[in-house]
Amino acid sequence: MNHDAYVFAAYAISALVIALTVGWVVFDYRGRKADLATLEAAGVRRRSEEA
Amino acid sequence: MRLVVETLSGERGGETIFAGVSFALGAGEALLVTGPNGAGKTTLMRVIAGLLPAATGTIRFEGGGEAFPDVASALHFLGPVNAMKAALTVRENLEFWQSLAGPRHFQVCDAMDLVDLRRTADLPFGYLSTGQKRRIAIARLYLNYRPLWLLDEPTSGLDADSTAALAHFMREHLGDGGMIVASTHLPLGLDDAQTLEMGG
Amino acid sequence: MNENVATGWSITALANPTRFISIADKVIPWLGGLAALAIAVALWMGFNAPEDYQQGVTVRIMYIHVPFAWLAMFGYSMMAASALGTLVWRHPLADVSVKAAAPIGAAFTLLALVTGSIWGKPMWGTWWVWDARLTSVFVLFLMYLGLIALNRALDDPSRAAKASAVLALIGFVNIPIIKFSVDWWNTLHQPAAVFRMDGPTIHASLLWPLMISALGFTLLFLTLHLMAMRTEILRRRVTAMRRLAARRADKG
Amino acid sequence: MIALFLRDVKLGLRAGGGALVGILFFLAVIAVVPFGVGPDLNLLARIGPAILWIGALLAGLLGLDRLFQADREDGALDVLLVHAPGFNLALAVLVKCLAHWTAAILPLVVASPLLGLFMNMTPQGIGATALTLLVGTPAIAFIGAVGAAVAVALPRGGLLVSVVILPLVIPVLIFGVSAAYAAVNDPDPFLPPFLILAALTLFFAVIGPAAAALALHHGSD
Repeated sequence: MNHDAYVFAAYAISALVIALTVGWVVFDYRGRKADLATLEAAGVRRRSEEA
Repeated sequence: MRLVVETLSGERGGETIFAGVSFALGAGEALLVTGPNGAGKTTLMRVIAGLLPAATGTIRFEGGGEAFPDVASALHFLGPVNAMKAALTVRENLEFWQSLAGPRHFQVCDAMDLVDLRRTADLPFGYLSTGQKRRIAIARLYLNYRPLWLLDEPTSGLDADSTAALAHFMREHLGDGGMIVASTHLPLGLDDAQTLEMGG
Repeated sequence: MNENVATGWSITALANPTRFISIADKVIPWLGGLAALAIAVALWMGFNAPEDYQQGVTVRIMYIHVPFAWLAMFGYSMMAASALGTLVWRHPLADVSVKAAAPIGAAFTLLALVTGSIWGKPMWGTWWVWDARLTSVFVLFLMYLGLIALNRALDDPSRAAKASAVLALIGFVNIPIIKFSVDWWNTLHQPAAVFRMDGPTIHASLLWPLMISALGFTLLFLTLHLMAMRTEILRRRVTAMRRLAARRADKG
Repeated sequence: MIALFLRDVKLGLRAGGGALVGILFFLAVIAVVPFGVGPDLNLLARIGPAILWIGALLAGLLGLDRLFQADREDGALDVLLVHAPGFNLALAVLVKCLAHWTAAILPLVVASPLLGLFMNMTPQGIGATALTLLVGTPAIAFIGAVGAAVAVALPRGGLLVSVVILPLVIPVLIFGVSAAYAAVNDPDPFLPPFLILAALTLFFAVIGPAAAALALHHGSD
């Protein structure tokens, strides 16, 4: 592999891992939002929200 | 269908715990095993369940046809612990046990309705209270029909109304022609149950 | 660590999770945009700068390797600071910060290792050399994984908070010791003439893209960290509500 | 039985499960060796396969004592014994071993090429080691099941399992490492040790669960 290939490989892997990290953070966030929505729909109120 | 036990004796660690136990149970009948702690109640239950080898005597299950050829295939065993995984949700636990124990009887949702815990289906089992966990453990018995219920200290850790609920399920099972052998200290309101006093 | 407990402590602006989330919702898009912009500018400048006289084009990997190595350290220091927050000031969100930062820090540390080994390949002929810096970053990576494993093992947040805070602090205190011992271990066996990666002085034209790139990735780290903290708060809220639902199931 | 497999894999990977700990232990063991042995690359390359195998072996034994202990504590083991008498108890144990292998040991095999780089091994060496690990490590789970079943009644049976099982696993280690080395230095043949390794795994796949089932049946107190 000549030198350019190394540079490309480094950037490619970095882009991939960063994309995975960002993707996972967003996916995790959406998942918990969905859990929260289903729980709210099921009529579960948090203690601090009750009258 | 009849459960016949003749001159049964069990031992643990080489020492005979109980001996000469004989009784017979027909459809719709229950046997309450009482006695002080260490009298061998749990050992007797485990011997009948086949978890422990019997020292002497025989255990026969007659009239089960090909659905319940022997004792092991005809019984449900419920020990003092609930046999459920805290990390899995209630539904996952019940579905697992249903898939393992042969022909289905109640659907998982109906079994949960029976114990009035349908809402906890998707909650992790670990989040339930002791009484709720016990009722889910009982719900497991409804997943696959087995005529004989072996309940080893079923009321351990239950409050008054959970115990009443348990007695209700037991009466219902007897009403359906089932048989129950339960080791317990509380009179579970089963009026015509035979009792077996385990000696000290 | 649920809501009504937090109100008892001295309220700094971020102490209240609900307010933290509203602030985070506003800040995150801006921070993310800025990070992307800075990285883009840095890479564009980097690729137009003259090649390094010795290494040729592979020096371009430096623009991402150095920021990643810096972020590996930055991430762990942030976790150590948050750990102090948990243990000393009992800040309710400190534990959330530690738990959120661990996986992101680990990801950047992994990137530092990967880009470091790729950068080293042409010079040393093998993918991995037990060079002092690479080895200490590898040990740091193990410490990150240990922290993540601890956080995953103890699922009850309050109990895990103290434990992971202590581990983060102990880890942080050990970093200089590890750095020194690895250097010593390295010079002990390796012939001293190891090719120094970055030259004594970096040429200005290479320095600027490096600085901007470091800034960009740091902003990216902070964005991800804020998002992960927000998610962690939501996860704890979901757990609290599920326990509530279980208790409610009887009365309903 | 499939449900048992899925349940155990799910449990292994969930928060409290032991899978992640196994991988971390494997990584730590491999990472520690160069610090002890020194960063001399060709020395590391020579001992690479052996270190990977020993690491996988120890990591494999790590999670074994929880194989039946967890079920026994929450009563699931009793119900399993009641519902799966005789033959399909051995089958249930086989399924549990496979689930443990998939959740805890398979990730090790997948990670071994990456760690091979740390040991500066040749790509051919890495490939051979990974292949031998893939074929050999299930044997560890099957033999380990016997140890776990025997030690299920003991409260702190954990370490006992590893000690009891270690001598039984030595053949697997010997053939695994020799196959891995054979691939690297040419004169030695690769196939014979590799096939014996595969035979060992199949052999223990039958003997292990059967013996474990027997132990479980008579061991339950």
